[in-house]
Amino acid sequence: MREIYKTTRLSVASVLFVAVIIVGLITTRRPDIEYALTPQQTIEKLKNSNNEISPLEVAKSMKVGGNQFVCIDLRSPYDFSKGNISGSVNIPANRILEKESLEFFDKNAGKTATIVLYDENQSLANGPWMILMQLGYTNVKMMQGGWDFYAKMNLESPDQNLSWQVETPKYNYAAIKASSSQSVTSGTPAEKKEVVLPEKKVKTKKVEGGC
Amino acid sequence: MNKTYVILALVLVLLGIGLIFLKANPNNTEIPPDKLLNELNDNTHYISTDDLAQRIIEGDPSVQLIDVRTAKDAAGFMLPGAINVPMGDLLTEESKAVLTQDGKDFIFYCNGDILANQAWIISRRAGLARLHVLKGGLNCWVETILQPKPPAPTEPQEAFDLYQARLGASQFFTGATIEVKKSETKENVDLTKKTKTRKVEGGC
Amino acid sequence: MGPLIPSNILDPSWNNVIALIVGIAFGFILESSGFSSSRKLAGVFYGYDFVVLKVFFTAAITAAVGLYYFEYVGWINMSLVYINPTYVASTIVGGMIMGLGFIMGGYCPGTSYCAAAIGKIDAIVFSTAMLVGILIFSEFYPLLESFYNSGFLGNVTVYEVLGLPVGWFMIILIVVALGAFYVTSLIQDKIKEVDY
Amino acid sequence: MDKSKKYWNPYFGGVMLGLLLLATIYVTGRGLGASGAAKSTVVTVVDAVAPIHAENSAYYSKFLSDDKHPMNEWLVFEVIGILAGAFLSGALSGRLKFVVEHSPKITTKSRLIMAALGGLAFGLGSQFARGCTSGAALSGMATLSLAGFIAMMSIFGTAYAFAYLFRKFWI
Repeated sequence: MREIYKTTRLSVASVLFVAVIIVGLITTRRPDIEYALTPQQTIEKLKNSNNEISPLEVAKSMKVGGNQFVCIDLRSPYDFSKGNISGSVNIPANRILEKESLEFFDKNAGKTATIVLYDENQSLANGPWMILMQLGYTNVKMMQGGWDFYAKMNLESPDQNLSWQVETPKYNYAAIKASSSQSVTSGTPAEKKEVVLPEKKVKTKKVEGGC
Repeated sequence: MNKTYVILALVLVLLGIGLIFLKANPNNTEIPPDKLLNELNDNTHYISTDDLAQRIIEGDPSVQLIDVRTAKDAAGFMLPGAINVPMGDLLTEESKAVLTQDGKDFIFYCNGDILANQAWIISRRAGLARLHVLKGGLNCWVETILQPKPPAPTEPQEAFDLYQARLGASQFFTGATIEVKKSETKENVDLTKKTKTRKVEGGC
Repeated sequence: MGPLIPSNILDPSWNNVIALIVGIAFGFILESSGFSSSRKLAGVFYGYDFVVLKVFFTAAITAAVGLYYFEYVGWINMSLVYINPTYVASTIVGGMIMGLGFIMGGYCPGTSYCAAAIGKIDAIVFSTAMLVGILIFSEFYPLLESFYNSGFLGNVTVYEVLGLPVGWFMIILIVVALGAFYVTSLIQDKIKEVDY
Repeated sequence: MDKSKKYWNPYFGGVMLGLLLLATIYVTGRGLGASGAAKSTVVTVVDAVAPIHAENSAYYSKFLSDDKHPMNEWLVFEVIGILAGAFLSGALSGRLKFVVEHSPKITTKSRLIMAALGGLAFGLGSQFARGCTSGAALSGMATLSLAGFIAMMSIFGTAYAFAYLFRKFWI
């Protein structure tokens, strides 16, 4: 008993299969902008490279008039018009992914000049910077302190306690805690609480398969 | 040879070649950059120190604090109930298990809010939800909650209410309540009511 | 999107219903392709009938190509798809024992169920003996356990191990399969037909 | 004999099987299988006959849990489906018949012995390889898993190696 050698049904099945794939390809919309760095690479970059520029450095460079930095002002055009780092370009934070903006970044990407992002404060510049960094722009950094700090900065007396470094602990947290709770715990150092890790629970479970 | 077989073989080869040109393994659970940027610009992912203190005092079970500082820093001091997930460990299976617990709001914090923000962005990009950042971080926590400054006498009533609430919270977190039992317990009861309508967001 | 059940789009309670439907289709396709005849199956080893190779390769490639297109299109999340774990040693030995069983019995488990369903007595014997084989394995499991778990490489795919992009690996697979189809069709023409 | 219809074009069968596999993976996230149902049956029988033994055994206990009957298993339902589907196909094509299919050179008895030995080997081998031809090899190849390819090559390589020895049983 042999097989049927006719291929009609085979052709129909194949055409349907290909049609499904083509429909899929047509209906799917790839994102216009894609990440260049994987999350893991992003973390590596965060850990291993210096991603911040001190406002002092920027100010000094501006004073000399060098072209070491290309400053990007992420604030609104209104704020920008009221005052900015001289020579900076205004690209509001919500527009950095627009075509013209990306073209601008592309144009400056390979150059030696560092693109410096600043906003009102550093936290606001951090988001756009993270996005651009993950899109693969390597020479982009953010300015510590932001415009708030820069505007008030006095170049003649640069000793300002480096207060733009928001990530430095300003207080000894453990000591504060210990001193306030002294009356109760009579001098024991920082309270050490055992942190219990929650049970592992992955929402979408992998199926157990095979036979 | 049957002509149909030849055609079908070619189709199969074409499909295979197509797979070469398609970018391999696009991760379709990721949040695209433009959406991420919108969420960032909304600034809705921040939670203020006052709100956080309030939620902890009320014993909100959905609060899950994530300390993104280094393990060394975290060993010295952590907010109550926090879990230390240093930046470098953010993508490990273990951290993922922490960050995908049901019914929790995950609040990243660090000394300021830059690191926590970065942790937020990486986790959010991976598609995780209900993530927040403690605005101002621990520095702000100390300034507003542990060591609140009294408002100037010219400030409006709300500022004083807020100060009272912060004083209460301070006592809650530093554990000094026992010393000043009577007056302070009353204060504690009061603060829940007053802070509900809080408007002033003093501090950092 | 997919896979529907692991990503909780479809309730897991549908599992058994789906299993039944899938099984019916599976059985129907296998039987209709001639997998219920042991002599037809064994033909692949003697060159008089290559149905096993043709069906097997076509199915694997169709599914694999479809799967990776589905992934690209975003219909399926491959990280949720079960990729069987690789235990090199025990898989090779198990495969060898199964190969021997294949050439002796002429069936594999799935096809033996098909054949049994249409009344092949040898298939009924085969599938019953299979239970005994599993029983033997289970009883001797304490002795075999360390071997059973040796050579674990994780749930890996071939192209990851070879370090090739999926597309290139797929092309190689397709070309190999098409070559095999062509060669076997030549062989089959030369070899005397076996009547069964 | 000629009343029975012919088998499908094998490539058509292959494409259909491939599409079924694709659909199965799309819905359930896993491939097809067959030998797992036999394993569940063995576990159930052993559990019924010697429950204490089953609980103490390192292998059975893996598949026994309090809240789920060992037969309440995806693959068991799938195999029930296979039986039904094959019966349906056989009935539609007029292939339903109690026979022992064997080469004219051997007796029914030796065919049955070989079938039994083959089944035994398959039962044993499928446990080592964590799946049979459909579960490990076919579904494994569809997801391009290394285990699938190793299993496939190992099964067919061995079968080819021993084919000459067993030729009189088939040709």
